Amino acid sequence: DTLRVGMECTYAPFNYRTSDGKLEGYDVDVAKGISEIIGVDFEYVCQEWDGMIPALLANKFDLIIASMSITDKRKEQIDFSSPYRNSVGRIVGPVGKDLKLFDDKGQPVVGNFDGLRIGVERASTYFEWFSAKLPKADLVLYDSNEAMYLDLKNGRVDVIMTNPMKAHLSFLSGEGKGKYEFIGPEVNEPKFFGPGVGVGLRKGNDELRDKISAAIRKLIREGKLKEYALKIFPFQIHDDAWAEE
Amino acid sequence: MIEATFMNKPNDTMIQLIGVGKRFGQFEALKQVSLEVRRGEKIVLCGPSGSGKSTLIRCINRMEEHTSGRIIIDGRELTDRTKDINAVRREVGMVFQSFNLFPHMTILKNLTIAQRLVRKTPEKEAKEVAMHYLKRVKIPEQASKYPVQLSGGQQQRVAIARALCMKPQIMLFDEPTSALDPEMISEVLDVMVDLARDGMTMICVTHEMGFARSVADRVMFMDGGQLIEEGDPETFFANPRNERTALFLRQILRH
Amino acid sequence: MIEATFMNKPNDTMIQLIGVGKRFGQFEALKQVSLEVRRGEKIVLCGPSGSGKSTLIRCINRMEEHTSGRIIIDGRELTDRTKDINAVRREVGMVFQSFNLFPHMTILKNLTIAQRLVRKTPEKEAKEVAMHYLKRVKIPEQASKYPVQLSGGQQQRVAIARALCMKPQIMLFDEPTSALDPEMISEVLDVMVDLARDGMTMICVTHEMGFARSVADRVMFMDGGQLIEEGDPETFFANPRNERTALFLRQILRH
Amino acid sequence: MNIGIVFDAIPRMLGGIVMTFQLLLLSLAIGTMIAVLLLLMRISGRWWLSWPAQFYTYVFRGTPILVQIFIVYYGLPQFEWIRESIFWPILRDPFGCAILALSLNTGAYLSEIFRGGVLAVERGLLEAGAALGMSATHRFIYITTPLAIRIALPAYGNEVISLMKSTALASTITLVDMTGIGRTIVAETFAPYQVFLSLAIVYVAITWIIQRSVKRLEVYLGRSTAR
Amino acid sequence: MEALNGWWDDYLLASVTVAKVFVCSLILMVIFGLLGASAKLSSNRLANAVGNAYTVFFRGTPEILVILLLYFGSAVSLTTIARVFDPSVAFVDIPPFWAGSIAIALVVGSYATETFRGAFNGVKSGSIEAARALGMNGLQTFFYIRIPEMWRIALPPFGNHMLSLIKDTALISIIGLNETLFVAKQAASTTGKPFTMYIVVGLIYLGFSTAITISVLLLEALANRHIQRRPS
Ligand SMILES: Nc1ncnc2c1ncn2[C@@H]1O[C@H](COP(=O)(O)OP(=O)(O)OP(=O)(O)O)[C@@H](O)[C@H]1O
Ligand SMILES: Nc1ncnc2c1ncn2[C@@H]1O[C@H](COP(=O)(O)OP(=O)(O)OP(=O)(O)O)[C@@H](O)[C@H]1O
Ligand SMILES: [Mg+2]
Ligand SMILES: [Mg+2]
Repeated sequence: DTLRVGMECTYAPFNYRTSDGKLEGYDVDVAKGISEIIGVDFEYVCQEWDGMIPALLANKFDLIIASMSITDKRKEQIDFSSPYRNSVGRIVGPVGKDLKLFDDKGQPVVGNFDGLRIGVERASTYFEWFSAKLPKADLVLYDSNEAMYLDLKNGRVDVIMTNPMKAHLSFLSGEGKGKYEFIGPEVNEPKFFGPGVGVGLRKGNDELRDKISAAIRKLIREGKLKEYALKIFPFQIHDDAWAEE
Repeated sequence: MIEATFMNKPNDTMIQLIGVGKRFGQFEALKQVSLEVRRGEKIVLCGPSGSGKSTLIRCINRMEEHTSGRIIIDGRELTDRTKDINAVRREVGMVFQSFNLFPHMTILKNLTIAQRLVRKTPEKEAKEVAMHYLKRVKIPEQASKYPVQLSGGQQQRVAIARALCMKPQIMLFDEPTSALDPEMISEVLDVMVDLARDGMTMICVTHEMGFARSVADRVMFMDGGQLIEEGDPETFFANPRNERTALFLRQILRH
Repeated sequence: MIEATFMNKPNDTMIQLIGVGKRFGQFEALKQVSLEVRRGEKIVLCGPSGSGKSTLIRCINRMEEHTSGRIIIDGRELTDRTKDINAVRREVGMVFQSFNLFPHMTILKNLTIAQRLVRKTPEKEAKEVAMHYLKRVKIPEQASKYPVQLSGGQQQRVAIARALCMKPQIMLFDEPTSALDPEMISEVLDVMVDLARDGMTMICVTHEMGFARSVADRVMFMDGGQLIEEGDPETFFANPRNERTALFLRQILRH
Repeated sequence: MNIGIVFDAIPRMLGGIVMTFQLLLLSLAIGTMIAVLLLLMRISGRWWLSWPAQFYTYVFRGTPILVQIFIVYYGLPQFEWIRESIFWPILRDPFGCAILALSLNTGAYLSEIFRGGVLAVERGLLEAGAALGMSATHRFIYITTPLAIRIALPAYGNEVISLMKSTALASTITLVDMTGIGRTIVAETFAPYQVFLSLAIVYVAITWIIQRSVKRLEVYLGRSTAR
Repeated sequence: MEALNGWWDDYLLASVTVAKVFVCSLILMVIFGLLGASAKLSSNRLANAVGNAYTVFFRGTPEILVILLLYFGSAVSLTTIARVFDPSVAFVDIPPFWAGSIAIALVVGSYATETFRGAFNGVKSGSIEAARALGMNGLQTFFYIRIPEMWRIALPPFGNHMLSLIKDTALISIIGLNETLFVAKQAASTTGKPFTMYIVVGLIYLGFSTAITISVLLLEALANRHIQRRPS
């Protein structure tokens, strides 16, 4: 018995393909861990981000393990397991521009976003956040994260909002080093970003969902998640409290 | 003319039209045409463009269905029944103005295909028949070429040979030389004269008056879907009785 | 014939060809053709298909470039220089087998466009000239129609009028009636006879022997790219000296 | 199926129609100019003009438009010197990139269509023009061009429709044309069926309008050749 | 260029996928085209309407939308249909390979419909009349006269349809089919060399197009061998 798992395959370091064709990354490790515990083989399907949920609903695959944050809006359509990774957003922009996008309380300063072209992924939590908080913002929508870094570098957008862990690793410590930096604090509002990142599944599969949630808790308890994170980052990217039911 | 029909032995009458009409929607292309052709007779049909000459001979092998009157070919009446029609068509060969050879087949294949499909003649025999008629039209050496590789005159001779391969009792010609260059006309007419001498029953739409003079038993003039005048060639050309005929003949003969 | 040239006053010689040859790649379409046409002379050119008749007259207004020999039109030799060519072409009108009227222009526009572009005639005058020649070919009432709305014979008469509007010294006709229905041929030939009577210099490729008899000063026969025989019409048709000519005439006149 | 989604989606997607038409008309105009240039190069009779034109056409007709769009948008900025060139303001802008890729592509197709039209003009008519003493330029302007336009018009109409459909690919490089908006709505509502189907119907309607206009133009231009 | 190291095998594998999609969609395209043409030529009004609706819809809709519709929509509608017959069915589904192949075959098939229809009508009526006059029946005329002639007329536009098909395969990357453009996207994000990666895709497609063009030219020469005039 196998289950099909949808992911982007271009979202390093969480899920991506190496030049020799292997899928790697934190999401992939988590998936493998779950697969071992519940005793079901996984098969991976690559899918562009904006079609991820429609594809799951259309039965193109059975699970989403693709760094998808658990949000209320998404929960109207699909179910989530308990979280396996933190979900936060942060703005990245060029070094040395004193943009003052946030006030002392960490809230966005609406006027200071005027005239900025802001890159976000289509159908992402960041997009939701902007739509709600800054409906007038000039958003440029991307199908993939990497295209967004390219365009930031090429000057097609002024700032982007993205996952800070990913940005740190794939961009700020690489190509963007010295030229780009985080602007403002981490944005972490559960209303938009949810309690974290979970495994998505179609509604009505409660048994499977509970099995997966249990598996994730087991991974936390056994320190596996920490191990996966430390392969990439110098810190863990989950909350140990999630191990409790 | 209908009266006259009953005087002949039926065996002698090859083609008989009784009050034949043909409509295309509102338009009456043939109006009450009656005509009788004896076995071995040669008819030349002339008349201005649009007068219904093509329509008339196309009704005779049922390329068009007549809408009123009766057509009887060699004792068989043309009706809606398909079986009969293919039987009749086998007896009636037709040669078109634009040759209508099958462009994707060699000359030999053009001549054998219908024999094999329609008459179920075995391959070998079909080829012999084909070569026989190719010799008759004097181009046996072209057998393996494709139609476009032949001159117009040669193509028309192949078309005649193709019709002859089906061993028809009657041959219909619809302006067989009008798409040809002047020099090629005579080579086709030669073949037709030759056929005429052999006693084939023929109806030929043509404006080649030399040909009409030398082979036609009767020349007929059509206008507005009707047979206006007929006669033996000499009197027809010399003394057309009808006004319209005279005008037409003057126009095509003047220069 | 070259000797004879020097006997005439140059003014009298309208077209002079001296040993003209034309090759298409390997193929020699014209071989050493020499010919002299006096002002006002009417020449009818005949011969089998592919003999080079069209090529010959097309060389005369340089639609084709001859590859050897000399062509002199009204004292101007045809060479590579473009300026000269357009000057010569203005003196030489040409009428084609397939009319070649400009389909997107009215009849009047067909007749005025070249006047305006080439001769720089003012609009009003060009229209007057056009109407004059349309009257001459007897269809002034068609001026505002488009070519497709006219019959073949009318189209060919427009083509003649179009050429005349440029007031050429010479008219070339390449089988002007062979694409026409039998009934329309005479109306075009009438116009050409009329022109001939007016003293226009004409070279006409045609197989209309009635026309040749009534207007040609000389009839010439071509075969295999060469002028084989010439003569005045009566003797040419009655007593062809050459074997090939006789054969050809027998073929086109027999039926 | 939730029909309400459709009623919400259609007005929003129509908001992208302006972008779709901007893309269509601008790249059609530029593409037509490129095509005329290529046509003149090809019929010039000079190999050093005709060969490059042929090569251009071969490359642009032989590769998918989506790949061309990606090369222009994502590919070109790989090079420092492009980012510092005077073309950068155009290439920086996704709209500029889309216009560039679409015009280059449609130019190749249109040049073939124009060439077909020019070659289909009856030789006899040009000869008649020559026999009347008209110069080569006059013949090209007064005989070849008007007739070639008539002949090429139906094919040109089809290419306009192709181009309109290609503009939908602009959504892959962040432009918010009708398809871009449609994809965003799908990402919000997770109702691809309803949204894409209504979007398709909008495109079919535009196609129909283009077809009708071209037909009318054909009738208008062909009035002289109708009996 | 060294950026390409390690990606060659991915491109190769992806090219094989492209070829597979091409072959499958080609077969489907011919089927859709012939069905469409028969529907449009039929005297049945319903068939006519269906044929017209088919061509109007698929010629007017961007390929990318058809692909997305089929990929996401097929499961919804197929499942609904399947449940009518067997309520226990959980999900019916078309994988990206087939969703993509069917989608582009539907689009190009709508163009082929017109080609086939035109070719049927374009066979000179003279040949057909001659066949009838010789007493050949409808079926014989169809197979011995119509089809061989039609094939010659339809071949050049058919070549163009094949080129459209091969180029449309690139769009299937959007629904995640692992073909060349999809590989290039991944490689571009890993190596940061998008130009290099996409140019390779362009060259691969140019190769495919060239191969198709040459094959069509050869086939045309074969089909037209009988209308080659004799050298004069
Ligand atoms: N299939 C058809 N549908 C409608 N009208 C037709 C059809 N076939 C022929 N006609 C009309 O019937 C009339 C007679 O046509 P037909 O072809 O018999 O004339 P024709 O004497 O052979 O003329 P031509 O010398 O030009 O060949 C014409 O007016 C023609 O327009
Ligand atoms: N552009 C060309 N290229 C090659 N060969 C040509 C060309 N034009 C004419 N020819 C050849 O030159 C020869 C003479 O042709 P031309 O058209 O002058 O003959 P014609 O006497 O006018 O014949 P027709 O009565 O058929 O019009 C023919 O064999 C023809 O094939
Ligand atoms: Mg007729
Ligand atoms: Mg000629």
